[in-house]
Amino acid sequence: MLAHLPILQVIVPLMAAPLCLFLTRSRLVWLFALIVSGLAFLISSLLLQQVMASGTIIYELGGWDAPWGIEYRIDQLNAFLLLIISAVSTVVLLAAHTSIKQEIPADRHTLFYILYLLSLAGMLGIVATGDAFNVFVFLEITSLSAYALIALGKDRRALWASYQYLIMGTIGATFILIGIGLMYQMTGTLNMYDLSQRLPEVAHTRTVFTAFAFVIVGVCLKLALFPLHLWLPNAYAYAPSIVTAFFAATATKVAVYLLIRFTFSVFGLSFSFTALPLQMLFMVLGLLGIFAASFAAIYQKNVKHLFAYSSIAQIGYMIVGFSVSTTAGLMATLLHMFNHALMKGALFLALAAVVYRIGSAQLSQFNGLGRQMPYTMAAIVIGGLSLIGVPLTVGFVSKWYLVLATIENGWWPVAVLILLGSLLAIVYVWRIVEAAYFKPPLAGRESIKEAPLSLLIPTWTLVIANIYFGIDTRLSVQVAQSAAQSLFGVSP
Amino acid sequence: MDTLLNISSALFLLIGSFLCVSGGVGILRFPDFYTRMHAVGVTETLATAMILIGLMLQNPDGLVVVKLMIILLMTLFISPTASHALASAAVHNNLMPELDKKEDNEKETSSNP
Amino acid sequence: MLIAATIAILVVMIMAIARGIMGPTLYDRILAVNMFGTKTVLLISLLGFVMGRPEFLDIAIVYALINFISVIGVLHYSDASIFKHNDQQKK
Amino acid sequence: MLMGLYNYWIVVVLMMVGFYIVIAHGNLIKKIVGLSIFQTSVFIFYISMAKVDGGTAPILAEGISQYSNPLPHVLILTAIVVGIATTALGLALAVRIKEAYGSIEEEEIQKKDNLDC
Amino acid sequence: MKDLFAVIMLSGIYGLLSASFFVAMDAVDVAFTEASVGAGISTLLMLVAITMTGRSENPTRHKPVLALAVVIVTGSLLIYGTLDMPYFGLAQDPVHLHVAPRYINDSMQEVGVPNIVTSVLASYRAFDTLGEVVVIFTAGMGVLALLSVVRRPGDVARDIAKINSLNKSMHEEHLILRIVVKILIPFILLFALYVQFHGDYGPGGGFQAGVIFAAAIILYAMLFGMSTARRVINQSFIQLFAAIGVLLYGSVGVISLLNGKNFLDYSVLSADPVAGQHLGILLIELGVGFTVASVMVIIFFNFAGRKNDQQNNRE
Repeated sequence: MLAHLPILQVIVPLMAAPLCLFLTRSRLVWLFALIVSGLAFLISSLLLQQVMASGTIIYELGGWDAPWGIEYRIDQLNAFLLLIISAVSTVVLLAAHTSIKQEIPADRHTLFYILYLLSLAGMLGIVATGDAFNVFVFLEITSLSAYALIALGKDRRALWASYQYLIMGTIGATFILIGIGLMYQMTGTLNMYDLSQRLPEVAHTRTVFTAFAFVIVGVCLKLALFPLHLWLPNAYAYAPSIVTAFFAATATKVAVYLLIRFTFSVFGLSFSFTALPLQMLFMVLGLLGIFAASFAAIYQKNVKHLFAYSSIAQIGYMIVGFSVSTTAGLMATLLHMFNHALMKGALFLALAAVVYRIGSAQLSQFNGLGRQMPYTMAAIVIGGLSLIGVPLTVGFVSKWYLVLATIENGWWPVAVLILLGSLLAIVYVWRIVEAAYFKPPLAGRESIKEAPLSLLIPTWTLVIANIYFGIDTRLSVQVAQSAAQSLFGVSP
Repeated sequence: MDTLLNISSALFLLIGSFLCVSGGVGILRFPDFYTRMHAVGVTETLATAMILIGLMLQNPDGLVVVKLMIILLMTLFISPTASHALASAAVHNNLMPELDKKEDNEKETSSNP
Repeated sequence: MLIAATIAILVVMIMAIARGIMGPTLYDRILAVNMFGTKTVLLISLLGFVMGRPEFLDIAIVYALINFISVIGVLHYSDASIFKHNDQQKK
Repeated sequence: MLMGLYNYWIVVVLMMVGFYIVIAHGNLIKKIVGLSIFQTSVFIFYISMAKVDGGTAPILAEGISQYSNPLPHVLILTAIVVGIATTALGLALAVRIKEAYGSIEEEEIQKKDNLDC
Repeated sequence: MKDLFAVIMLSGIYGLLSASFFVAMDAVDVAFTEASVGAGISTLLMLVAITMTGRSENPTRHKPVLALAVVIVTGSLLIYGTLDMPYFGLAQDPVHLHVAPRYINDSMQEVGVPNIVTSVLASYRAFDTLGEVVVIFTAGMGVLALLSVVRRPGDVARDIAKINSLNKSMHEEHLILRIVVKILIPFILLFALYVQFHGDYGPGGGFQAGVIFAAAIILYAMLFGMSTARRVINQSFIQLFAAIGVLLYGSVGVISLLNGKNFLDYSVLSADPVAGQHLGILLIELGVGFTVASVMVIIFFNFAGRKNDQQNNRE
């Protein structure tokens, strides 16, 4: 069975989703989904191990060889992403049962798990596949289930947020479709590896340039890169807490992955960074994103909104690392993807615990929670420190590599701006700390208790991971480094 | 025999096209909904039948003729039903034929001497 | 002859679209769509013969069906109260 | 040159009409109609690149050697399904929004949202 | 145009037109699908939706300048991109030279199905099709999550009362329609089956058949009332059916896995690889048909059911 791991990775959650309909009780469905997600995690760690040991794995679906059939091509980058997604999904699912009991009506529980598994399968599918059109199909599986999941939120604004996301997401996907069509027209193939072989011949044509532009814009819409980010804050703020935790930690990573995959692997480094002033463009957009979103975060009244804006800022860091376009920069981006998933997962899970107890994520309701829910608030504080980039947390590691990469490239001002951006993070994290620890509890709120263990355990799992990977950086750095090197074609 | 088939097929197609066009003129030029519907409803079935028969004569191959027959049968069923449903819905919702508005007609005729 | 018939049908389709855009009542539009649909059925059958592969008439059958269903659907849902109300207001 | 590309240009115009409806109009249903026009135009684009002059439909038959390219057809079959799925979900959302907000106009919803905050 | 009804009618025409264009471009399978989906199902869904959301658009101004700018930039970029495109219809375009020739020349020996579109769809790129089925399944689940109405205990009794009153009034309204539809429905279902199993040889296949099948049920529901239709077709049953379709498709793949071949490699299904391919295509098309038909019905029933529920609440 080991040879079939790449396909099992996707097919297990994909087939499990319809099976959920046959299970009647909510608890049973939850357990089933949890087991499936855990299985996916197991598979992805095995895959990573295989890839690190023996290099790229190629799996031909249906037994047809590559440009004719669809192939799965797992290299270090994919395996790393697969691991992040399935790990976060498993931890988040642990907390799901308790949290959704309050936030979603009981008759929708089974549907929730089905959609959750589908979006998980979709993301894994996007990452694992080596076929450009297959990316589009799985992108739509993820997106459609995401729209429905977000719309399950209690607040009516969840519906509106989901609708906006649907429009933006579909435009993005259609742009990607146009881009793929143009590429196909010039080369006659859809397979990514084959594309990368055949594109250089026609690289000078205006059609390929257009294809590149459309793919990039489409991916950036999904990515919520700075000027195209408008759908994200509301979607994250009004979705059920569990959904937010899952998507904040994974969805944008998948989009970043697509960006990297298309620019580096498909179009090739030399084309991507000469056809467009991509380096400059992404650097500016990334920095603008960091600052605009951080400032916006400071003025938010809702903590979910606050962290959603902070996510946009963090995407800015990833994009800056990407724009450096050296091995070191890319490695910083990959590390930050991993680390950001840990941070945001922990933070939004802690928020889920808060929402579970007080029913809202308004900052004004946080007063005095530091004493009433000490473990939850401690988790938020550590996550916040990690966002800022304090040493001994994962946030420090990735920012360190990012600053190193920019300096290595001689971009001093950028390095300074990155540090300034971190200062802004201090401001918004401080606002939460201030409310939670230095203000007296609200009247009538004295009886709030600590969140139940079923929420605390997953939260703290991620918090501890935050600290562990902040101290012992061997695993993450090694994988990120080899992935970055393989993208640049340097053998490690 | 072949020429006979060809000629008759062409004839059927010609009649069908003519009926189609006349229906088209009707839907554009007639003054109100009911007359337009009359124009379409009357020509449609016959025109479709003519063209389909014309096509059947073109190709005496078994399966194709059967399929054309099915289409023909379905049109014979569906067209009048749809027209009926449409008209009855219009009447149901108090859409009046314009013939009742005599003044309007007189005005129009008097303004175009 | 086939080509001539095809052109004739295309002309009629344009006329139907014109009526569909002009309106003025709901029923005119439905009529136009219905007519457009039946003409499409004919067009597809003719195209099959023009291109020399007439075995794809299945599509024409589907068209006829779908056309019928959508006319029924339109009528069904235009019977809903909201439409009546609006139409009366217009008068 | 003109003859070789004109139909791509028509497709581009159609696409942009759909795209314009999506981003310029405030009515939620109309946005979805625009979206489906946009997508359908992309389908037309794919299908027109599959056409080979003198070719016929890619269903094997005796005595025919020139076929049009089947691969874009396959892709578009999939994409049509994706399109209807998106449309259905978008409409469902619009219905729910109407129930929750009493309106399907972007501006009014935005106004009501600002009141909520 | 402010009247949404007209907008939807015209978009239906657009669907029909593009479908005719697909026929002219030799894409018969696509035309088949586009006709039943673009002109049929999606128009119907939009209609049901506007009966619930209101028919006219507000005459409020929108800000067209920015939108126009975006559209013009995108459009001119695309036009710019077309300049270097290979010309339309030439047989030496790269599209026709690289991957496609193998499908056209060898699929008969390798898969053994005359319809190349079917063999590419269901065998060479079968995984895409699995994704497609899952997409439609996702949409069904999403619509359920958004629109499904909890049935209260009194509802069944009310349904029965409604059916009785409908049966009485049946002789007055829609009599002709109902009779014609009653005659037609068996033929439509039969035709759906034909499309399902003839997909190997002509245009058609699981997806198209599913849509036609669902269309027949929708037709029934429209003319005989949702209450009647709901008694004929059980909601939870049809949800399971949608799941079974996906599972059928997937389990064909799993069988290949268990036999030591790659996922969705059908050659293991039979001693003769080509026969195995044929069997595999048959099975997965069946899965597609199941899921599509039941999801379409689920979507329509939930829209219409929501509407009925709104009306009941108003009463």
